[in-house]
Amino acid sequence: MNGQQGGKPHINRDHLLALLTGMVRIRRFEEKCAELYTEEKIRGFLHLYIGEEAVAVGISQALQPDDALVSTYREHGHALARGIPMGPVMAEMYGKVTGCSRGRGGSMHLYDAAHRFFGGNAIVAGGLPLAVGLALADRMRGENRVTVCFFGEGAAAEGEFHESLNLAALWQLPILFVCENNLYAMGTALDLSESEKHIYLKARSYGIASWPVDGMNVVDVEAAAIRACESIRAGAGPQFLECNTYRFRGHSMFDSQLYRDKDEIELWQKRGPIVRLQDWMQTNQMLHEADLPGIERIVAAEVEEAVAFAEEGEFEAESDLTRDVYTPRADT
Amino acid sequence: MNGQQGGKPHINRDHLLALLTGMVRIRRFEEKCAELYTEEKIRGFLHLYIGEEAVAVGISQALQPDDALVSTYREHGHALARGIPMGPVMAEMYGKVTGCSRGRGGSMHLYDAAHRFFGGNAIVAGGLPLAVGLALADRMRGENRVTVCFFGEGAAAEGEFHESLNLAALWQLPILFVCENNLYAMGTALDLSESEKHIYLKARSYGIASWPVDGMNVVDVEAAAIRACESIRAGAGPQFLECNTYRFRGHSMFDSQLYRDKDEIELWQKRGPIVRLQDWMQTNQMLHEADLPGIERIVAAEVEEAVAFAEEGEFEAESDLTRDVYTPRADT
Amino acid sequence: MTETTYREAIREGLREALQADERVFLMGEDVGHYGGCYAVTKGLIQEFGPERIRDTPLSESGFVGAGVGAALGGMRPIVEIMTVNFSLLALDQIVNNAATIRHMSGGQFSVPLVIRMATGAGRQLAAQHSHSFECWYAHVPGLKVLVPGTLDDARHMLKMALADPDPVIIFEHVLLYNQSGELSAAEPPPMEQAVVRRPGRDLSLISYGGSLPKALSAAEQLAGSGIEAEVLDLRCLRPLDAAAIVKTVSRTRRAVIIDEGWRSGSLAAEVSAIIMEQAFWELDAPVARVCSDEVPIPYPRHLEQAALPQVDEILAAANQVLGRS
Amino acid sequence: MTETTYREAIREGLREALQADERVFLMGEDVGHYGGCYAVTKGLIQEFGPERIRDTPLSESGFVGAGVGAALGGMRPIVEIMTVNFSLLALDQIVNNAATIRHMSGGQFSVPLVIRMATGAGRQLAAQHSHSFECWYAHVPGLKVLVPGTLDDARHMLKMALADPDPVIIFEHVLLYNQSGELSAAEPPPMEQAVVRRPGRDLSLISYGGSLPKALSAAEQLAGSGIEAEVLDLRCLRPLDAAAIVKTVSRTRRAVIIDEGWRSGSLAAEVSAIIMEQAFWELDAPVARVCSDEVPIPYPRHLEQAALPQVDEILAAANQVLGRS
Ligand SMILES: Cc1ncc(C[n+]2csc(CCOP(=O)(O)OP(=O)(O)O)c2C)c(N)n1
Ligand SMILES: Cc1ncc(C[n+]2csc(CCOP(=O)(O)OP(=O)(O)O)c2C)c(N)n1
Ligand SMILES: [Mg+2]
Ligand SMILES: [Mg+2]
Repeated sequence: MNGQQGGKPHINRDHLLALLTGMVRIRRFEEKCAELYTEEKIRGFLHLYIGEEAVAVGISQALQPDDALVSTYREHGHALARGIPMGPVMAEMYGKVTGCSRGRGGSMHLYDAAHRFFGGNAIVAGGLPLAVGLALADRMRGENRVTVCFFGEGAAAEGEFHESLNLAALWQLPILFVCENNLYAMGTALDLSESEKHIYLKARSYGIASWPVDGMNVVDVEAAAIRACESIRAGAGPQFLECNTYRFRGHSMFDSQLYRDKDEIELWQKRGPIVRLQDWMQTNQMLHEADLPGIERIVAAEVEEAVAFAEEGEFEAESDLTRDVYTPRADT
Repeated sequence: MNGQQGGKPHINRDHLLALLTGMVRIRRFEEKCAELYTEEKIRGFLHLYIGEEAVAVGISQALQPDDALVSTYREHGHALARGIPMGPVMAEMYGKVTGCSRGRGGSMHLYDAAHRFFGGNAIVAGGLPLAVGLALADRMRGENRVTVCFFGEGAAAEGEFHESLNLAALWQLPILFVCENNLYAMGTALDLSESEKHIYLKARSYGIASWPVDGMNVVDVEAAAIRACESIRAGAGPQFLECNTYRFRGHSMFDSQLYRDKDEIELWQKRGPIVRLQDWMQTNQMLHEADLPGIERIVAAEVEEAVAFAEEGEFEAESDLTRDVYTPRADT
Repeated sequence: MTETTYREAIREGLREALQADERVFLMGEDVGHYGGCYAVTKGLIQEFGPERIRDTPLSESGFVGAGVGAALGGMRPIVEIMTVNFSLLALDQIVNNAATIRHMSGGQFSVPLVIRMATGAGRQLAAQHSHSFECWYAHVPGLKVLVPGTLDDARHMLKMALADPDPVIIFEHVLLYNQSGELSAAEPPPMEQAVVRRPGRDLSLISYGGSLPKALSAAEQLAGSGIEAEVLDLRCLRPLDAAAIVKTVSRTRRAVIIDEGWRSGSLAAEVSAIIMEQAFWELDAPVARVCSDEVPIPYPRHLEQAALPQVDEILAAANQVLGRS
Repeated sequence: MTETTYREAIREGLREALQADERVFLMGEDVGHYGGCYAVTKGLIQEFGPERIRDTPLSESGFVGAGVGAALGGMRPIVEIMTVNFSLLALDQIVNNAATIRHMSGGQFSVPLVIRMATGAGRQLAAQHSHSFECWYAHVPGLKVLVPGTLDDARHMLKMALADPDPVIIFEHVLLYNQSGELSAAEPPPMEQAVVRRPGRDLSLISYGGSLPKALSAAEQLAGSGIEAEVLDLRCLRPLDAAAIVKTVSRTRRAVIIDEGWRSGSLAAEVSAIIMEQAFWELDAPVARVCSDEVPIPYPRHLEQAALPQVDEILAAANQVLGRS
């Protein structure tokens, strides 16, 4: 666990426990979602983040409350790590009006104005131009804020990736690109989708400062994120992190995973971000016996509450169907 | 004039005269077009290639009759260098049915099946995916042919550029990308459009073999094209040439050129591809006194004939307006 | 006659096409190793190999344009766009190249390209995955647009599309994939013909694709109350079979058009305008449309269903057109 | 009252907007140093500087999406897409983000974005530069679509669009830019209202944008033969002012719709369908459409003009609708 290199990682016990808790929260939340999916409480596409938690938790350590986030359809982890309360996130999955998007978006479209969380975009690479615009607004308004933009390695083949990276670099915008390279875009292995397999090198070709990061190591991610955000706030322009990670589950709940071996999955699971931090803390006497059960207990309670919150929520009235297609003029 | 480096340039007098003639043909043809435009014989957008002739003439030296070409709206030079007769090209500008696209396309949409000339594409970067597909067809059919794709440096910012380069590299397709970097996209200087100003380096970031070429030196272009096409025919996959050049005229006939200085234009005109080859040949005693007047005479006659051909042609009957929207079923 | 599903029927059509003509190949996101987003192409990569069942990177404009180029280059590509939602990223290639090159080149080049895509809502996939843009494609000269709404059409329209020398877009409604039944022995009529799926004299229900089952089920219910509705399946949205539309309306004198697109600017509007122009004097009542509400389709089932055309809305419209409301 | 052109009127609108609100900026290809593809933005970069008159690289999806993001981030961007033809490359951002985010986020975020683009044919720019896709945009819930057809609207609609909290698309027909005349003293009515440009009792000519002058000139000619045509300028294609359409048709009982879009699936079809639904019993004759022929617009002037709606076709349609043919 080499959390020290660069940046300002806090290697103390409390902080590591917080990171661990953050990852466990996402893991248990999503395991619950999978369950609820088979119970048909949650419908539509459900893309789980299980295995990739270190990225969301690591990156979010570097962010200030007024920074902005733009994410994908695989965004539960980003939303939770950002601090959107679990209840409204779960209620959103249920499609309840108490959801963070009034239930309109479901799993793929979490939004939260209070946390400057701009979705939940389900068009691959569609969020990147948005993030460029948010960063441009900050630059033009003189706000010293960061916009973080998450996307998968599959997005790197899209034209919108290219156009966005060029704009961000050309205009030196305050934006942190985070590529979550989990090796597959649905069932298409990176080998079949990119001539250049190192996405961070692609970013460098736009003149963007860019590094690979061990996305299974939350401390590494945190360190890289802190360093990158400091550079951005100092005016150094866009930064790019390729976080190498792996999803332990299928692409969505419909995936029969014909395209990869069980062995490969197991291998990666052994390097999973949660076990890895646990093991390291144990080895270094930083994990007390009661810690894990304690975390699990707290998280279980939170998940349970979130489910209760979701269950209790109402569905939006059918008469409100077309509400918010346009903004009432008084709002502005 | 360092025509020797790499490839197999033919540095003998006859060949150089042929290159010179090729460039003069394009120059005089287009000067005539500009005239005809002010006479309102030619309408719509007219994008002149004047100043860039070395690229078309140099590249075309490397091509076989069954190679394919995909070009842009600035394609008169490519069409003529490829061997499409001047008459039908001029008639196309006139919008006559004797034009190489029945007059339907005009200046921006020259097509010619006999020369495998696939347009004349007026959507910037829109021709690149097409070229990828033509090359893919050749690969799948086992044809050892090259597809040449021309575009400007402005196209490099478009998503379609990115998607196409990735596909070509990933699938190792027999395609020669030729970027004509004339420093401006309409009035937008390269500095304002690309974070990476060396387009050939962008191509390398996809793993494509790629070089900068002095696009004002026809022998350099020829040498680079021959080398690149040999590699492609040998199965080395896509190749990329960034030909550095300059357009002496405005973007189109509507351009008032507010965005650049007269001085800059004059500087480049001094390095113009035609004067440059002339000077070099003169210095090296390869240009006889009668050569230039001879070339000009032949070219003038050809241009005159082309104009006469265009003038004589009929306009397509209005009743044929919707002909060819669909293919008559018997055609296939 | 064999029991099959819409999904399998399409797969059979693909298999047959790949077997029949070496120049045919399939290209798109996850058509190969994954087996297709909607499992339509499952197993084909094992049978035909990765060259002909070609997984592409996420680059809709790139690979659709490559399909156009490959068609120009002598192949017979079938390009799958995972869903119509993502086709927005490829519209430039479809409109400016595929649809245009034949005419613009003065007839020198044809583009024998088939593009398949899933369309429609009903699976709670929310606002970015529930579009119905068939009408946009039907607006573009140079394209042909097929909307198989039955097993037979799912099975056979691909072959017809491949036999066509010009670009053909095939829309497969996501809710039809699991539909099962038996294939007819006979091949369906030419792809550009609308077909009466249920004869009737009192009223015409005009529909296509994913809405066709709803129209048929409304017709059943109307029959229960003594109303015989004729159901016309458009099958091909470009060119539209105006003659068939005029014929059914001239017989029944009343019509309801059912179309999952948003109402304003829908395909249904075009059908209505055609009736206005060519059968106005035959009408006993204004033609009605049942379309989707004008809202980005929301995720929760009750709101999604509220947004989409439903059988009870068809019945209400039918009753209104019949003057029974 | 000052003599001005449509081009200058738009430029004045831009200048006023940039002066009035610091958050307003203009972004697009060649809006700055070049002075705008159609010279609309000439001089603005000198006045407001390159940050606020921002030249972008050729990357329509990128900079339109950046406009959406900047709007979310508190700015009031005006994005220029050089022409509607190139907007095909940005449709994903317009449909899936700009139009959708408000509803999909449960009303948390609005996208106060204005997109301007040139549209239409008539300058011999051939098949890839002569589209009229207004009807596609008018199909999308979440968007508003303005089509200034007069100097006054050219001058004032931008301000109305910027005052609107949601994404507004403004289409400027390329043939209008050189139109000159005098501005009225009064501001035009709200942007969502259709306006009668010429009153009449015998027939309604319904049109918008670049076709409006043709409709007016047809009305002039009809007046010469004693027919008083009412000309309704739609002004806003989404939402459509159905009440105004019904009102004029109810008065005249006959209507011709003039629309430069290709006929099948045109905006005109929607207007016709609205009349069918809401004014059928008022009609004395079927409504007619005058649209573009269904062909990629060809380059030569005679063919281009043959493809586009013309005054004589409007007259023919009017006569037909009047039963005078
Ligand atoms: C433009 C577009 N094309 C296709 C899809 C369908 N799709 C959804 S996710 C996905 C794979 C994306 O892979 P990646 O970017 O690596 O992210 P991951 O799912 O691995 O996190 C695909 C093909 C889509 N949503 N948008
Ligand atoms: C997608 C698209 N956007 C914008 C335009 C308008 N346009 C035509 S040419 C051009 C400049 C292209 O510059 P470059 O690629 O460098 O080629 P050059 O004209 O310099 O040869 C622009 C902006 C277009 N035709 N297509
Ligand atoms: Mg991935
Ligand atoms: Mg250029």
